[in-house]
Amino acid sequence: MLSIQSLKSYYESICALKSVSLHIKKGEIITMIGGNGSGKSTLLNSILGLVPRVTGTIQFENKEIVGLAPSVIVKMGISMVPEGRQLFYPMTVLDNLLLGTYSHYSMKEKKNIAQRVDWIFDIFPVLGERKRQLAGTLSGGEQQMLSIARALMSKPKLLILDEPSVGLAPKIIENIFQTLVNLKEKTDLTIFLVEQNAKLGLDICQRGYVIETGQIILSGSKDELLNNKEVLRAYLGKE
Amino acid sequence: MKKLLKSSFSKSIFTFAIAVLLMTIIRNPYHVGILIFLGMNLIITMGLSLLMGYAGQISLGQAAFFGLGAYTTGILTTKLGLPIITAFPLSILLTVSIAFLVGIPTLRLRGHYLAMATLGLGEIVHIVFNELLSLTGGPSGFGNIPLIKIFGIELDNDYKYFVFVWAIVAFILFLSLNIINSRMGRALKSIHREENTASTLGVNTSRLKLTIFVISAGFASMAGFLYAHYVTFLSPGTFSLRFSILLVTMVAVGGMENIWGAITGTVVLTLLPEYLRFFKDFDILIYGIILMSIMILRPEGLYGIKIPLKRLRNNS
Amino acid sequence: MNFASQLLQYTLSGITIGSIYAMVAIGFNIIYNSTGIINFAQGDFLMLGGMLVVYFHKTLHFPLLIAGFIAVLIVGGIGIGFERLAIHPLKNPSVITLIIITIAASILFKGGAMFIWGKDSFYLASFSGDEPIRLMGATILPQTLWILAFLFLIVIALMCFFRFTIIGKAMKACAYNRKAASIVGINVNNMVLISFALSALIGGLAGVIVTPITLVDYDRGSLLGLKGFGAAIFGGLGNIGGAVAAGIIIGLLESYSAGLLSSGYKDAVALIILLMVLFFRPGGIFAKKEVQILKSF
Amino acid sequence: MKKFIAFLIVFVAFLIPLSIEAKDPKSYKIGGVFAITGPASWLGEPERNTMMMVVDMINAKGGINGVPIEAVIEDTVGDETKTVNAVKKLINSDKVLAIIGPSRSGTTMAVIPIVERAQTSLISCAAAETIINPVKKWVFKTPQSDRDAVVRIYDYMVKHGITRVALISGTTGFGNAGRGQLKDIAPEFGIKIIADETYGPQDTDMTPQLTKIRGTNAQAIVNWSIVPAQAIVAKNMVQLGIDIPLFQSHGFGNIKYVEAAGKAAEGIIFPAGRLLAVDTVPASHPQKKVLVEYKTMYEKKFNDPVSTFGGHAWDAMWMVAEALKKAGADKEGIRASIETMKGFVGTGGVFNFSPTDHYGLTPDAFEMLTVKNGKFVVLQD
Repeated sequence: MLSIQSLKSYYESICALKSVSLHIKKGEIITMIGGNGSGKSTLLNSILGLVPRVTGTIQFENKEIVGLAPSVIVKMGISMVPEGRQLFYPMTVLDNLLLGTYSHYSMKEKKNIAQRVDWIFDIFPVLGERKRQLAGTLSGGEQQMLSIARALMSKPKLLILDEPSVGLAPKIIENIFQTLVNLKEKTDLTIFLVEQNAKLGLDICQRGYVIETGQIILSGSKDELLNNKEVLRAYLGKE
Repeated sequence: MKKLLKSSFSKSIFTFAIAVLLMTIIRNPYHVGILIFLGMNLIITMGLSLLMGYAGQISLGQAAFFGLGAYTTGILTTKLGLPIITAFPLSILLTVSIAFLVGIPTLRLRGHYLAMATLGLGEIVHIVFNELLSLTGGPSGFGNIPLIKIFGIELDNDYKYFVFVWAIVAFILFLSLNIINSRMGRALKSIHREENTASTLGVNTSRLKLTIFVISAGFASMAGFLYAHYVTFLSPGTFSLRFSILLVTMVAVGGMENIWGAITGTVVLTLLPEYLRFFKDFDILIYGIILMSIMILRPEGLYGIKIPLKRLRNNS
Repeated sequence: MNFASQLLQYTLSGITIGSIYAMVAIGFNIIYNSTGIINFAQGDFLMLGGMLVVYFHKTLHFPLLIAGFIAVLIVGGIGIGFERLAIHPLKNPSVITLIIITIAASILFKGGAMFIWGKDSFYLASFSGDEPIRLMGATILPQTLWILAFLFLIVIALMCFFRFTIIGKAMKACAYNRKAASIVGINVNNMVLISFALSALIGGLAGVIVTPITLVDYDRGSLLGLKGFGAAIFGGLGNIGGAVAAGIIIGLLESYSAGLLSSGYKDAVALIILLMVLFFRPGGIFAKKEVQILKSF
Repeated sequence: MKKFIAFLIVFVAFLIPLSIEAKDPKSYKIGGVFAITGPASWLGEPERNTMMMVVDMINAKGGINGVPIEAVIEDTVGDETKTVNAVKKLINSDKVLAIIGPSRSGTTMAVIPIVERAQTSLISCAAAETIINPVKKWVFKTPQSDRDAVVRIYDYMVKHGITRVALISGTTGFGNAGRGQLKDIAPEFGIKIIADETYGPQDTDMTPQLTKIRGTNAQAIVNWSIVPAQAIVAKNMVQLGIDIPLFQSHGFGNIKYVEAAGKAAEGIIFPAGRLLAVDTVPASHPQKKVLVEYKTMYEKKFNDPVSTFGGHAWDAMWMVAEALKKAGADKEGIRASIETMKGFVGTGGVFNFSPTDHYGLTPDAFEMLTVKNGKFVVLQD
């Protein structure tokens, strides 16, 4: 579904990614783990077309997307839950969701969008209760749910999540991750999860990657990674 | 430190020498006159460059400080008959104190709000020039400001005045370069980059900003003093918002990141209208187009364009 | 004539001037909202609107309605062209660069207008006559009612636009969080374009309806632009309702101080109060609790 | 350092062309400095047009003593610094024999020290009394003085029993100078100033000031201004229902202001040179011929109604031509022959200069005009 070949990205003349290659198949949950400054956010931003200087190829459903505008990429079916949630805080929950549908909004779609909103409220009932509240007034966990919900509004084929667990209580994280797994099972959604919290991230995935200083240093199935010594030592805190 | 001082000193002397050399080549009082105004503009924009480029603050009221310097010395020498040597420090002192007082609340603001506040202060000063009829003559202005006498030489022609003005330009340049290279200058740069980190590093940002604001006002009043005793006539029109905006434009067109940028911008925008005289009524259009093109094609400013130097090296 | 009706007259005069400032301030806010730019050519949109309506109505003898319509459309087009030619090509410009560009644009618009129409002042007959409406000893011109009506319509239309349409919401989204806007697939560049078009349209429309009161010449935009900028700041940048209220407050301040204190210092009085507000309530008099984090240079 | 050197090279390169001087063809060079653009452009434009027109006329007839006149005209934008530069350029680069302009009182005051030092005659097109009072050796002016305009207005008021007057003036050099004269001379005529309001040149509404005036018992309003905003004063008066007479200064002498004020302009009384009401000047009047000639020529050539301001340049240019005829390319000679000029008939009046009078006109140069059916006509008492 998504295939990246020797991708390089520059951030203000610093090379933040050095030749990254990876692939994601339809219906998978893929987790990428890596520490601060390892280049994971740059990678995600590059996929979405938010980084101006990128070389290499990114193919989504066999179409080249390097150089396309973010609005086009979103319309093709990639949706991102950004790091730090990035909601429109002074707007209501409902407005945030509506803006999630921006890329294929039209008068004809109105009914579908209403259904979509109801569907979201089924998944995250708490958002339905607070749909008229301003996004900025929600709790951290609710904001994260809203951010995911907003990304789901555009009917993505591939959902990218950038560290959704940051700053949340373990209980809430578990809840959110469980929701993701359920979602994947019910729909044909593909999920690409980037996490610093390796345990949680790897638990729900089929395959995974480890990124360090702009390079992929490890890849393999869930079990391979969970049992890898390096991973154990560096990310799971076990000798 | 000694080395730094030496280099900024030599640069200042060098600039002065070039200017005087130019004057002897250009044997035309009119062109020398333009270079005198250029010198005055440079004095103001160097201060503004410290404020904009190094402290990261904007001032749309610099013409007011220029005017305060000019009006104070003008009024003191004509209405009160004080000698220029007394009027000079008083005019700088008054401007600097006013800058200090208004700077305290103003510099707490940022961005567009700071722009609006300085603009408002400038306009208030302008209105006062217009309305204090008994002192300033109001919109009609007042004249007969005496010429400067220095070591018994009256600066009664453009050549003498040129040397005087450019000596001060060199001095201000020397001062500015030293400020930039000092501890304060480095601290300022850090304010510009990241206000929050600098304040956590123990740099008192608001005091530094205020200091630079006051210094830039002092420079402007110095230019005002020079203006008053050169033109010998003052009216409020000279010290309007239009001029403040022009000054900011000079700094931005040349490049804010560096004092040489401000100098480049000032040279270009002061002399450009003289070249555009050729176009008569079109000049304002062409001026606008040139200004806009510079900002679109080279938003970081004119200074440091590499092409001329490379070409030069290839040729030699 | 008694003091009460004098006061009433100052009030009505203040509202007249203030509603003009408010119109300009709205334009400032629309562009600021989606770009963070203060467009110093905003006053010139108004001037162009006035010049064009005079040209089509009085020189080419189009009916007023059509002339006004064409004038507003052309100004909108100029706004679009300005954005595409001067703002769009820039990659990551600094705020100061953008300010200088809008100043350069202002010089260009003025120069162009002077070149085409010369330096004279032009006037336009009031839409419904000059017979003043009397109100308890004070008077108000019918044209003022036109201005107020249009101001009201513009504010309502904008509020609906920003509250109920997806494009309006997307524009607001760009203002709140540009990155997030890109992430959900909003084309930020298009939003900037729309904001320039919209604010040019409103500027042009303002020009058409205020010309019978203010007259118009190529330099008419400068002062009105400045006052509008003041009103936009006073009301809190980006706050359209605040801009309208602030515009009218500034008009009232000027009018009261001209009438009751000194006409020479009327602008100074208004400015001093504006500065006081800035010093003690940065973010404007109507700033909400969650004051926007100010952009800095 | 590399950047620094590059900078210096650019700096010097930018300056070098300044040192190249124009070649001198055989002609009499006369400078003109007018506010052709900027906020006072409605003054400078007709002045520039007129000067060019007169120069063309003279050259078409073979110039002066066989030598053509070359006009070098600079735009001051109404700004002092630019004017100082422009006058220096004219004197030092173009080496003109005399200068006409500037258009505004403020800019004129700014350049007086320069022409005095450079010993070049300047014939200003600005009205303020202070330009020629006290007398400066090299400075003359052609517009009628604001003082004389005030005298004519007060004369008229006294005759019609008006003693309580409200002032309103624009905050420009012109407005301010007139305001000063109005207040100074009032006691001589037994006139009381009971209100003194001002407005900015760009203001769009003067109803607050006029409301304040309405609250007084003034018998007439005098509006002293030269900016287009003066048309708004008339409109605002109508709006407020103020029906006492409105007097304007000679700065109202442009038919476009009447158009801008519309019906509100009807009945405005103001002093002006006779140029504006040529049709109603009797044929026997000494100025009639000059006025008709200038008006028809200007309106034919520029397709624009004539204004008194252009007339100032007309008078100045013909004075210079007259002086050139006598003195040739001799700056002191030109000055001396202007100073001794007597009975020069211009659009502004009949000038009689003397070493103690560089103005040359009397209050008679003004005619009281009024607006009737959108036209200027001589006021019949």
